[in-house]
Amino acid sequence: MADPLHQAASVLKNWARRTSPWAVHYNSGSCNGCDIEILATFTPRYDVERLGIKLQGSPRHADLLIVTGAVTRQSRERLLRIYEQMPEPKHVVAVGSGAICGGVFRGCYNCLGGVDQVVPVDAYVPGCPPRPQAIIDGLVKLLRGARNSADPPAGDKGSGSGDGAGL
Amino acid sequence: MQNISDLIALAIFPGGLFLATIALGYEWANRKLVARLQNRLGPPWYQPLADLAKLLAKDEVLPERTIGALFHGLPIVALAGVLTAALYVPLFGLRPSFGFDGDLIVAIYLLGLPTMCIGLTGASNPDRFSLVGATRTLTQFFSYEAPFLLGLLGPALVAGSWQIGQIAALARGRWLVLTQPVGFVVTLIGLMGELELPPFDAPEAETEIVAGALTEYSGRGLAFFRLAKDVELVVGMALIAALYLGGVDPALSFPLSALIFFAKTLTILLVLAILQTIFARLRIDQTVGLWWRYGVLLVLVQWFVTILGRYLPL
Amino acid sequence: MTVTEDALAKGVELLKPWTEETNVPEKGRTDVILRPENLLAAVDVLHREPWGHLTSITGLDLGVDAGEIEVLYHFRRQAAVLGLRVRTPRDAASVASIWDILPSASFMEREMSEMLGVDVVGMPPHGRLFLADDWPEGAYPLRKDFSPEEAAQQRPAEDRPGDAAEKPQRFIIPIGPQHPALKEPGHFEFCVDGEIITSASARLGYAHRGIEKATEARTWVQDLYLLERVCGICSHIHAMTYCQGVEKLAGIEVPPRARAIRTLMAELERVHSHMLWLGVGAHEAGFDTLFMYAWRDRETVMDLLESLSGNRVNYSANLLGGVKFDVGDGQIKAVLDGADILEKRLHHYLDVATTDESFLIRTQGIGTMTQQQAEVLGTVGPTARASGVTRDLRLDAPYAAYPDFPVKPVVASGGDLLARFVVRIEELFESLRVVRALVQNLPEGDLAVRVPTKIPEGETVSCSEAPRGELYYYIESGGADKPERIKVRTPTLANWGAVLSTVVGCQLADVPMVLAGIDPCFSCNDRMVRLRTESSGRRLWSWEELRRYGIEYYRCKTSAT
Amino acid sequence: MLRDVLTALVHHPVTERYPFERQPVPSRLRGKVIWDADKCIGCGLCVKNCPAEALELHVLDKKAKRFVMRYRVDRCLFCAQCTYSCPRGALSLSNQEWELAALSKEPFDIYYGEDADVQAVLAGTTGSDDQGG
Repeated sequence: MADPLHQAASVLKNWARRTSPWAVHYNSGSCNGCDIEILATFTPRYDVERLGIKLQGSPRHADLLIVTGAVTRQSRERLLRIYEQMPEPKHVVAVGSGAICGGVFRGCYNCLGGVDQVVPVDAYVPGCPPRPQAIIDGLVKLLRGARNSADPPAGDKGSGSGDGAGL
Repeated sequence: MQNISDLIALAIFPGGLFLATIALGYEWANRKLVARLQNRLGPPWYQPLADLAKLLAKDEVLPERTIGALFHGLPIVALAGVLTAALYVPLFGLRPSFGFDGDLIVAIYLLGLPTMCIGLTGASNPDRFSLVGATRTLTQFFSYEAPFLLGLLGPALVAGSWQIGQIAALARGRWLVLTQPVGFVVTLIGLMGELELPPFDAPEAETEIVAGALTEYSGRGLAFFRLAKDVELVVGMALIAALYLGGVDPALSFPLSALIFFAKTLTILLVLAILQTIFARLRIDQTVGLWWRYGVLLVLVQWFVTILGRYLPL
Repeated sequence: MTVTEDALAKGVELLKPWTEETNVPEKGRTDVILRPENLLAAVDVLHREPWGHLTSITGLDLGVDAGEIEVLYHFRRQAAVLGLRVRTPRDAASVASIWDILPSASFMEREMSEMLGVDVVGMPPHGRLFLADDWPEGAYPLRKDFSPEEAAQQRPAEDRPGDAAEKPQRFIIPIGPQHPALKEPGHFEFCVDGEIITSASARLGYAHRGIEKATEARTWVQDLYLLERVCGICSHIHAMTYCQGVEKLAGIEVPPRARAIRTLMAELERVHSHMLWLGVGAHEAGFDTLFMYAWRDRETVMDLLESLSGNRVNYSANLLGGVKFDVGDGQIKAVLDGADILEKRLHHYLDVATTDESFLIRTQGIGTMTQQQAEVLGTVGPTARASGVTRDLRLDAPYAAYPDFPVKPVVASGGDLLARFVVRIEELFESLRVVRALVQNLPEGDLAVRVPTKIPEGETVSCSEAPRGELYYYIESGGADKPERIKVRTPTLANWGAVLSTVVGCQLADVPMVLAGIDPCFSCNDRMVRLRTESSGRRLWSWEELRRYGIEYYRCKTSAT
Repeated sequence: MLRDVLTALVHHPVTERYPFERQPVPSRLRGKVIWDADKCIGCGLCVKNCPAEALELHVLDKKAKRFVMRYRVDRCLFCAQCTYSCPRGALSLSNQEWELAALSKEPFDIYYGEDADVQAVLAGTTGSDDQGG
């Protein structure tokens, strides 16, 4: 690690991952409130493309998985499949109190509660729904959090909530 | 000595590395213009560089039941094809690095190589989206290729030669866009079809088939395909600028000639960006209908007029 | 005898031969008790008349000791609501299916049968509607003796790897008429005969959270916020309809200023919902610039909503018995300025939607629904008004402040996708007019009235005009501080059946835009409909084969002409 | 759309550069719940009416008005029902604190009250489930 070439490469790598975080969005049973706010962040007034964030269609192209809604029983399996399709390094952002702990639907028979019961989550954005600025704030905190941490050790599935493993 | 300068021309200066960075610059200009036309701020200047570096650093997932060699090889072939096409085209105000009689045809087919590669890779892996994306890509390829080729052969007809260098030399003084306006329009729209810019982006319509033929790609493969598309944009615009907009007089000193080249290509880019934002995506059958009915017809009329003008003793 | 009493009398008179008993639970609503075997005859008479349209089918579990399940069929004709009540024993509950008479009733029946375990006789074979694929058999969530823990034990089986492979033909992809940009997962299958669709079915259930069961476990105040989140885009109208129902049960009169502020928020929500759909509809057609501009201008109304209520989407403006906040002078001026800006921009978008060539070829003459079809199939909201059916609850049965601030109907006759775009935009001019009128002469008075925590026993039907159409709430209280039963029938549920009936016989290549035309909201309701399949030997196509088929079909058509 | 697009090209984009420039927020914005210890009389009406069971009141000593309010930011719907249920107006929603995103769930579990009381509650009821809703 000491030789400068390798260090320069990892600095460039971290910078690139922080500056071009492509996102894919999945609604695991949300009431649509958070989804339209996430969509609003791509429209002219907030325009997250200035932070490099682009909405991608395929999980293969994405680094961030933005999940909304209390995971319903039917969409649990789909959420897992999308998470596994995404190449490393990847991060999950749970937007809205529904995604964090089930929100108002906590206790409904068809809801499994928060997203972190299905996939490891790296950033939580509370709100019902959070303002577009609050969502951007969450993304910025996630990206900034990833600056000083080294690469995740090979094979590490992106350790669960906590240390914001290297992006 | 000769082959060292060839090597430099191929890999460093007008060829590989320098062209790739300029291509990233043009991709940024395109995204920034589209954003500003949509009243948005748009990405910072280093965004394409960051995207490229991030994709190269991402791990690549090889889906099962796909042919590994094809999956990894095709992106490299696409990028190589386009970079070789760049050698025959006058870039950055300089004469083309290489040239032989008939290199216009070779350049156009090398420019079409990435689309062929995307069609091939889409068909080769089992994902249903890629399959549909591949069919659409190839359908669109066969529909815009004819008018695009004929449109570019218009100036060759006037110059009486098929070498880009000579056509550019002749076209330098007279702006062929004035004498062959229809040919210019068809070629410009042909370039949009080739680059799959909206309204011709049915092959990778995000809301319909996720990402078309490139759905399964991530990491290096995706990076090379995107870079190939960017370089194709630069080379295509340079070709149109050289043939229709009078190209650049190499006798001029270096800063001026480069400036003229960038001015011309950026105006073409502005026109492309505006066309991208004011149309809804055409269904694939509508694009095919548009090309076969209007594209080919217009360009043949243009040819007829050119032949009349050229060979009748006026 | 007002029009309503007239209509009700006519209805009761029609049903005379089969009536066991009639009673009038509240003004403008009459119930007729029938025996299960006469149900089909009664529905047929009402349909042939035609006496209004079927607005909802509600199932009630009367409890283990009563040993019976009651099924209510509510028909609406402007302000008059006629209810057919049928009882069936709890252990062998079965009801005849009215699906052959009213195709759009099929998924209301499906929902009731899946939730209460009522066997609907005469329904075509069908898969699961809402509940998850791995939901235990025999567990009916809306029965009183259902225990969520027991259903939870059967955790969904660990991810069955072979799942996708089992269904080679079908490929689960997030596409279809749901908001494409929202990517709500859905799964669509179309049976095709040649290039004409013979049957369309959608398997949803991904956004089904089990809200109706949850309402029975929470107090009236908590339910207000649960029901407000049935759908994030039309949250206010859900809360308002629920409050009006509970206030009717408690016999509370809401002060005029509170009613006016509720109506103001409802109309502002309609502006934000329709502009959202205009953008997402354009995005589905690949016209991203119109999406960007429509959503940029929508921020004007979102700012108004946020400055008035404190939240852009879930405004929580309602309290049981009134509203939470007042509208000050500063806000009045902001609303008026905002309305002017929006009016100017909406005129521009109306012009773009009706003249832009590349947009017209995707909307003109596509997915046409005749007025007669719209009438019979019980379509509601802008989808019905685009086919010439003047069905708007703000006119038929004015509620809140609409009697003092009447709305003029906006109706088109085209019935195609273009007409639906035009009706929705023109409706907004009407909404902005009402918003200006409301804000300039807000009646005086206080904001809310106290409502007791225990609501007196009784049942009521409360309806209102949501942005997508008529929203129906059935609220039953047993006198406790928790409701006995709350049934929500959302507008998209009614439009689903109607539009999917018109999809049958439609061209394949136009299906995506047709289904997006009714502005379906998945989280509003998680519904599926299964239609009649005439031709035998039907082949099951997945969505891409359908799409690819559309391509070849159009190409050979274009080259042939 | 051509007119729109061209006028947009020559005008400044409407984008607000959020994290770097901040726009003023509306005064009624409903952000994080703030609990005022002196006004609270420990009646628990707010806990009863909260639709998301986000509030949990620990009454250590009613007369001496020693209470601890446990507030879970992740469950909260920011609907302000508690502010209307509270007879003394002890609860209010701040319109400044709305950027609540975090990389873990720890910051979402807040204990309002005197430190001594909070420690007592933490020690006493670390395991018990919340008394709310």
